[in-house]
Amino acid sequence: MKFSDYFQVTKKERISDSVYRLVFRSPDITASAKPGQFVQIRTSHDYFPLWPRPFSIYDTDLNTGEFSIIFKIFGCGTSKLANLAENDKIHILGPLGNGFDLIEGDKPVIMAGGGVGIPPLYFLTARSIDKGYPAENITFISGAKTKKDHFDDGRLADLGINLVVCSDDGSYGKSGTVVDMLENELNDQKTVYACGPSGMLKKIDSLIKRKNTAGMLSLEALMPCGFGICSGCAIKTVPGDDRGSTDDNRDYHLKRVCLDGPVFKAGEVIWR
Amino acid sequence: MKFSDYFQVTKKERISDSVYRLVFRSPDITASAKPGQFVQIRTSHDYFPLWPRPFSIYDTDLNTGEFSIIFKIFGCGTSKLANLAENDKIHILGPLGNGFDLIEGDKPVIMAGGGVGIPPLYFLTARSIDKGYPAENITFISGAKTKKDHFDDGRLADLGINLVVCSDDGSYGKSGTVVDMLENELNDQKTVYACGPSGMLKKIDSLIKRKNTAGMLSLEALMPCGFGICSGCAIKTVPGDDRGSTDDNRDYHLKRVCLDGPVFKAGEVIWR
Amino acid sequence: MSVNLSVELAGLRLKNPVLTASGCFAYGEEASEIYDISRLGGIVTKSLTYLPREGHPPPKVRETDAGMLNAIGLSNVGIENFINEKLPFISKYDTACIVSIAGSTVDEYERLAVRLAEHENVDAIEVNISCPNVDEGGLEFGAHSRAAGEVIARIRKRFPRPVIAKLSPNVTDIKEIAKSVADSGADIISLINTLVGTSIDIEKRTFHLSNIYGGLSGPAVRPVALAMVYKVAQVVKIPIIGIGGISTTSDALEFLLAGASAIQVGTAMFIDPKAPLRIIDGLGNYLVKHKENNINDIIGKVGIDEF
Amino acid sequence: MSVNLSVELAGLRLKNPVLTASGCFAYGEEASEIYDISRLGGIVTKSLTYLPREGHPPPKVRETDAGMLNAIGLSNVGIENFINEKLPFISKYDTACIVSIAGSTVDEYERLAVRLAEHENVDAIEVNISCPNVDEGGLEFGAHSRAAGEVIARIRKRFPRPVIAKLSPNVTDIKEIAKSVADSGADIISLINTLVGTSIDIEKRTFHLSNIYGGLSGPAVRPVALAMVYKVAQVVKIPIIGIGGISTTSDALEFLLAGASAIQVGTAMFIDPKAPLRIIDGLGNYLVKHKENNINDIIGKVGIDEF
Ligand SMILES: Cc1cc2nc3c(=O)[nH]c(=O)nc-3n(C[C@H](O)[C@H](O)[C@H](O)COP(=O)(O)OP(=O)(O)OC[C@H]3O[C@@H](n4cnc5c(N)ncnc54)[C@H](O)[C@@H]3O)c2cc1C
Ligand SMILES: Cc1cc2nc3c(=O)[nH]c(=O)nc-3n(C[C@H](O)[C@H](O)[C@H](O)COP(=O)(O)OP(=O)(O)OC[C@H]3O[C@@H](n4cnc5c(N)ncnc54)[C@H](O)[C@@H]3O)c2cc1C
Ligand SMILES: Cc1cc2nc3c(=O)[nH]c(=O)nc-3n(C[C@H](O)[C@H](O)[C@H](O)COP(=O)(O)O)c2cc1C
Ligand SMILES: Cc1cc2nc3c(=O)[nH]c(=O)nc-3n(C[C@H](O)[C@H](O)[C@H](O)COP(=O)(O)O)c2cc1C
Ligand code: FES
Ligand code: FES
Repeated sequence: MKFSDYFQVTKKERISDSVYRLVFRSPDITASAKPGQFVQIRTSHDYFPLWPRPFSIYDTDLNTGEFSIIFKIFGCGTSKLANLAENDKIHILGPLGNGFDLIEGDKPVIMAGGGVGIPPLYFLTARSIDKGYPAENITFISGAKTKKDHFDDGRLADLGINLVVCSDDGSYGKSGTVVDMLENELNDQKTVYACGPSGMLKKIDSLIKRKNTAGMLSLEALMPCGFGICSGCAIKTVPGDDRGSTDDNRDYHLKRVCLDGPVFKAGEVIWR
Repeated sequence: MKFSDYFQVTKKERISDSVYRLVFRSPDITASAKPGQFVQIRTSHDYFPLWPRPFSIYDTDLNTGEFSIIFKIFGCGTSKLANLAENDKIHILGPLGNGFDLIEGDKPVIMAGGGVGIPPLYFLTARSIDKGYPAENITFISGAKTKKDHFDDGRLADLGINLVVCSDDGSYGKSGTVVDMLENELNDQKTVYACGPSGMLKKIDSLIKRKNTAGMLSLEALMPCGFGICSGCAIKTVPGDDRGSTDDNRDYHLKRVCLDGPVFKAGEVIWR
Repeated sequence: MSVNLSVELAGLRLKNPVLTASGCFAYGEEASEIYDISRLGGIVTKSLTYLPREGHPPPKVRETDAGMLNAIGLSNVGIENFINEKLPFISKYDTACIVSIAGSTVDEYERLAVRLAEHENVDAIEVNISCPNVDEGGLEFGAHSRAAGEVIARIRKRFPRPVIAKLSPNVTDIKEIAKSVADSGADIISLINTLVGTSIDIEKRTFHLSNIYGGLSGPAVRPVALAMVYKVAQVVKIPIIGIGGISTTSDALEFLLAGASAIQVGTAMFIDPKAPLRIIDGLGNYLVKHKENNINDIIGKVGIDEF
Repeated sequence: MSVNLSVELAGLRLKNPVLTASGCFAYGEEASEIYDISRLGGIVTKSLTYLPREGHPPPKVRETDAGMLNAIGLSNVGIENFINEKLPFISKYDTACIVSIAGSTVDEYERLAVRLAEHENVDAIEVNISCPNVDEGGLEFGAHSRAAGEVIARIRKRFPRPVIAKLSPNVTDIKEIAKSVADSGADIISLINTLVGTSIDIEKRTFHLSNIYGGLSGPAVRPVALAMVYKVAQVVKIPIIGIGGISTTSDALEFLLAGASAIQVGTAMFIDPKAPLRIIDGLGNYLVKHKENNINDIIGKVGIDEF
């Protein structure tokens, strides 16, 4: 079940120069939201922009029926989102996407989050710990280009995990990219959960291969609909043997990031 | 000379439910503005709405270099205008249109303003009095559909003129339309200055004819450009004898409300 | 006051005149997770080819001012998978099932029609003729009245229920194409498909779409679509389905007044999956407000003012 | 770093590639009250007919989503008034003067060209072929390659300086029309003119425009215009002027990259009369930012990515 309606902004919080946190009240979405899932938010009443915009669910509060997102001002849609005031109502569709399965057992894992990729990994981390996964087995790499657009609202530090903060220019935490940090931390005993820009994920995908371990990657894409009806967000994946003959026999199999993803297995995606 | 640039909102004032007053700082526009002239305001940064919107200049303050408009929330553009905050900058083009000549001598006149037509007539009245025209010779009919959208911010009452306030439903001032009031007040000794919706102006035009006196009418029209380049605002007027042969020999001569108007002589317009 | 929203187009009964446009509703499963799709007047499926298709590589879509470009390239599951996996699902719902078909040759169109004829629960076929005609060097079937008519005539012979010819707007004279498909036996005409467009990334200096060209849709194209619907309504007697930028009740009413007996919602589905439901409710409210009780009474009722 | 923005199209020298579009700048007087129009690469006048025209009755314009409809109906002062009253004014400014002409017959076009040939300060003629051809029952000259070619050929013989053929986008195959006018001697091709559209007042149940149909322009049509410019650039060798929804520097760059040697600003003039100036400055800044110094180096430089 997915919900499409106008929901109320119950809280607005500024995390850094261009990063905000918004809390919405929607018992339905909140109750069914899973880490790694996202919502489509219509950022304006007119057609600028035309499409709603996808944002990962950052956290949920089952008691209040509220869920939140953290977003960075990027262009036209996120700018309008930043102009929202508490109590405004806005059109949201969700929860969307496959999401992550909670982490079980006690095999060590590494979270690799770049900028807008951090919120879903925080959600996954927090819920997995709630369900009994040992916090100390989680290494969380939280990266950003520079201090002014980091996504850290302090909660990660409270999880008792092994937190590695970095920024490309060293203005916040260690100096280096998420991939640099992962390079040091990763070994074949650790499973990777990564979310961020395609460029970063592509590198991480091959890194996972090289270190021969497993991983789950959560992708970004332009999303006209967000729930699977337009095929606009499709990406190339390695065709399964099961695929029958096609009309245009392409060397790839298309999957929809919004519905078949946004979480894909390492090695599944054919990168550009 | 016309000025096209971003100007600052220096004051925002709410006059009634759906009516606001905005003050802008623009020494250039302020210095050259004439009663009956207007400005084109771009109400949004994107293309909703696409065209700027025309608003009569309500008043000017040569000392501060500020001018103001009074507007009623109508649709998409005026709604966005109402969301402006003091110190915001907005794109304005002006002053535009022919405007009125100040009233001279002491022959009695009647101002007939309906809703959005009141601001330019206030400006004309105030300036004419400044220049020595006897206030007591001015009858000013200020009408609105109903109380909640009247344009009266109290200034008219301070001019020492003979003020007649009315509303169609009687919820504000006398009960009746501007035309009803004019019917009673008008005689062949009085010149009419009217501004308001086309329907009202059409009636007033024939009333002026019937009472065989003179008058100036300030019209409204949809205005893509506001300064004469698109011909979009053209209205039918009685062709002068001077018109040479045309290709499509129409029985009308088109004039641009934005440049040849918005003020036209009574009897000049061919009404729909 | 109860109002009648049901319409009948050449025997195709719709509980209301609001359909979803091809390629903007997939095969119905996804939307059914948001609301009861039985409320829709009908569903038009993604265009089906005989074999499954992956379609064009990404990027496939781009936003434009009040519109969007798409170069999906007819990604679809193919007719057999549709009949086995998708059709049974749609058939569970009480809404008209209109199957869109697309071919590279007249034969492919014909084979598709033959397969669908066997299935009673396919209420109508919508023929997407905005496809490259392989036999004629990739020229669109919809670009020329002869080719367009030929496809329709062949399908008409093979499919016992209503055949809808969906026209391409990228033509010099839409009236000529409309007359041709009507003469060739089309029961209904739907229009418009997308306008050819493109956009360029000025930093990368490449096209945004892998296919260079895409189909423009959304509010931006509505005035063009409305003009074509009105033009076609002046020259054919068969019912018309209006498509193009319809996002609100007022948009839908413009098309009905211009002569469309039903409308399809495409791009607006992405902005608000419930857009069709809002339009259905809105049409009822409009009738009530105007003290009318039958949607059929307003179809084609636009007048020409005296100016 | 100083950058070169000047371009030359078939002998037509422009200090920068930014022109104003016909019908969106009248004859230059109004804009000259806002800024020094010498800064413009050039001016294209409102289309002139032989005799003055009042044009269609109001309402003539309507806003649409990110666009507008106009049915001005070629209101213009006529060729003689233009030559006597308007041309002398434009000639005072150091900017290219391009005169747009429109006829109801091939003869009218020819007579207009003859009159303008006499005036050295008319730098070029832009031939608006999106006009009803009275000899052929009102069909647009621009709708068919033969008629389009004929008009251009006749004008070409009579006018010694560059002849610009302005194409209508309401055609099935823009490449065919482009080739025809190029073969007929057009020195330059400009496109697009407006797309045919309409809109309806759902309360009054009448059309918003007295003429029923209007021409759609503005940001909404940009993707269609850009696609047509790129298509034409692939088939003709003569320079192209891009038109259609250009409002910002980035819009202008898309057209230059697609193969246009210059661009025209139309509807955007209404939103911001200084739009062309902002674009001229923006083009310079873009070059500086990309460490380039000549606008000619980016014309047609859009590449095709590997996907
Ligand atoms: C599943 C998913 C989850 C996301 N979660 C978050 C989140 O939790 N927090 C957050 O801040 N952001 C998140 N994003 C990214 C967010 O959706 C974009 O930043 C947003 O859509 C930008 O919209 P805009 O209108 O502000 O920018 P636009 O004006 O649309 O973008 C400006 C430019 O950036 C490009 N662009 C925009 N969005 C994308 C994209 N998604 N991929 C590639 N290029 C793009 C466009 O091509 C355009 O040229 C997520 C994206 C996806 C797909
Ligand atoms: C010379 C001039 C001076 C004006 N001065 C003032 C003023 O001082 N104060 C003030 O409040 N208003 C004034 N107006 C009217 C004002 O410009 C309109 O109210 C405004 O343009 C409405 O814009 P909108 O986007 O809010 O409404 P829209 O959404 O544009 O309009 C909604 C509907 O109203 C119709 N409409 C909008 N504007 C007009 C119009 N001008 N004529 C006819 N129909 C129209 C449209 O067709 C549309 O269907 C003036 C108009 C003119 C021409
Ligand atoms: C993403 C997308 C995919 C489409 N796929 C098809 C298709 O497979 N077959 C078809 O006939 N039309 C297809 N269309 C065209 C639509 O059905 C519709 O004709 C067009 O988009 C105009 O309507 P709209 O503006 O409401 O979207 C597609 C449109 C979009 C946006
Ligand atoms: C109000 C208006 C009047 C126009 N008049 C003419 C004209 O007389 N001759 C002509 O060739 N094009 C005319 N056009 C078309 C424009 O020159 C231009 O080709 C078209 O509007 C697309 O560009 P744009 O989107 O930048 O406006 C007119 C356009 C508008 C909006
Ligand atoms: S965004 Fe539409 S299918 Fe994924
Ligand atoms: S509004 Fe453009 S000429 Fe008057």
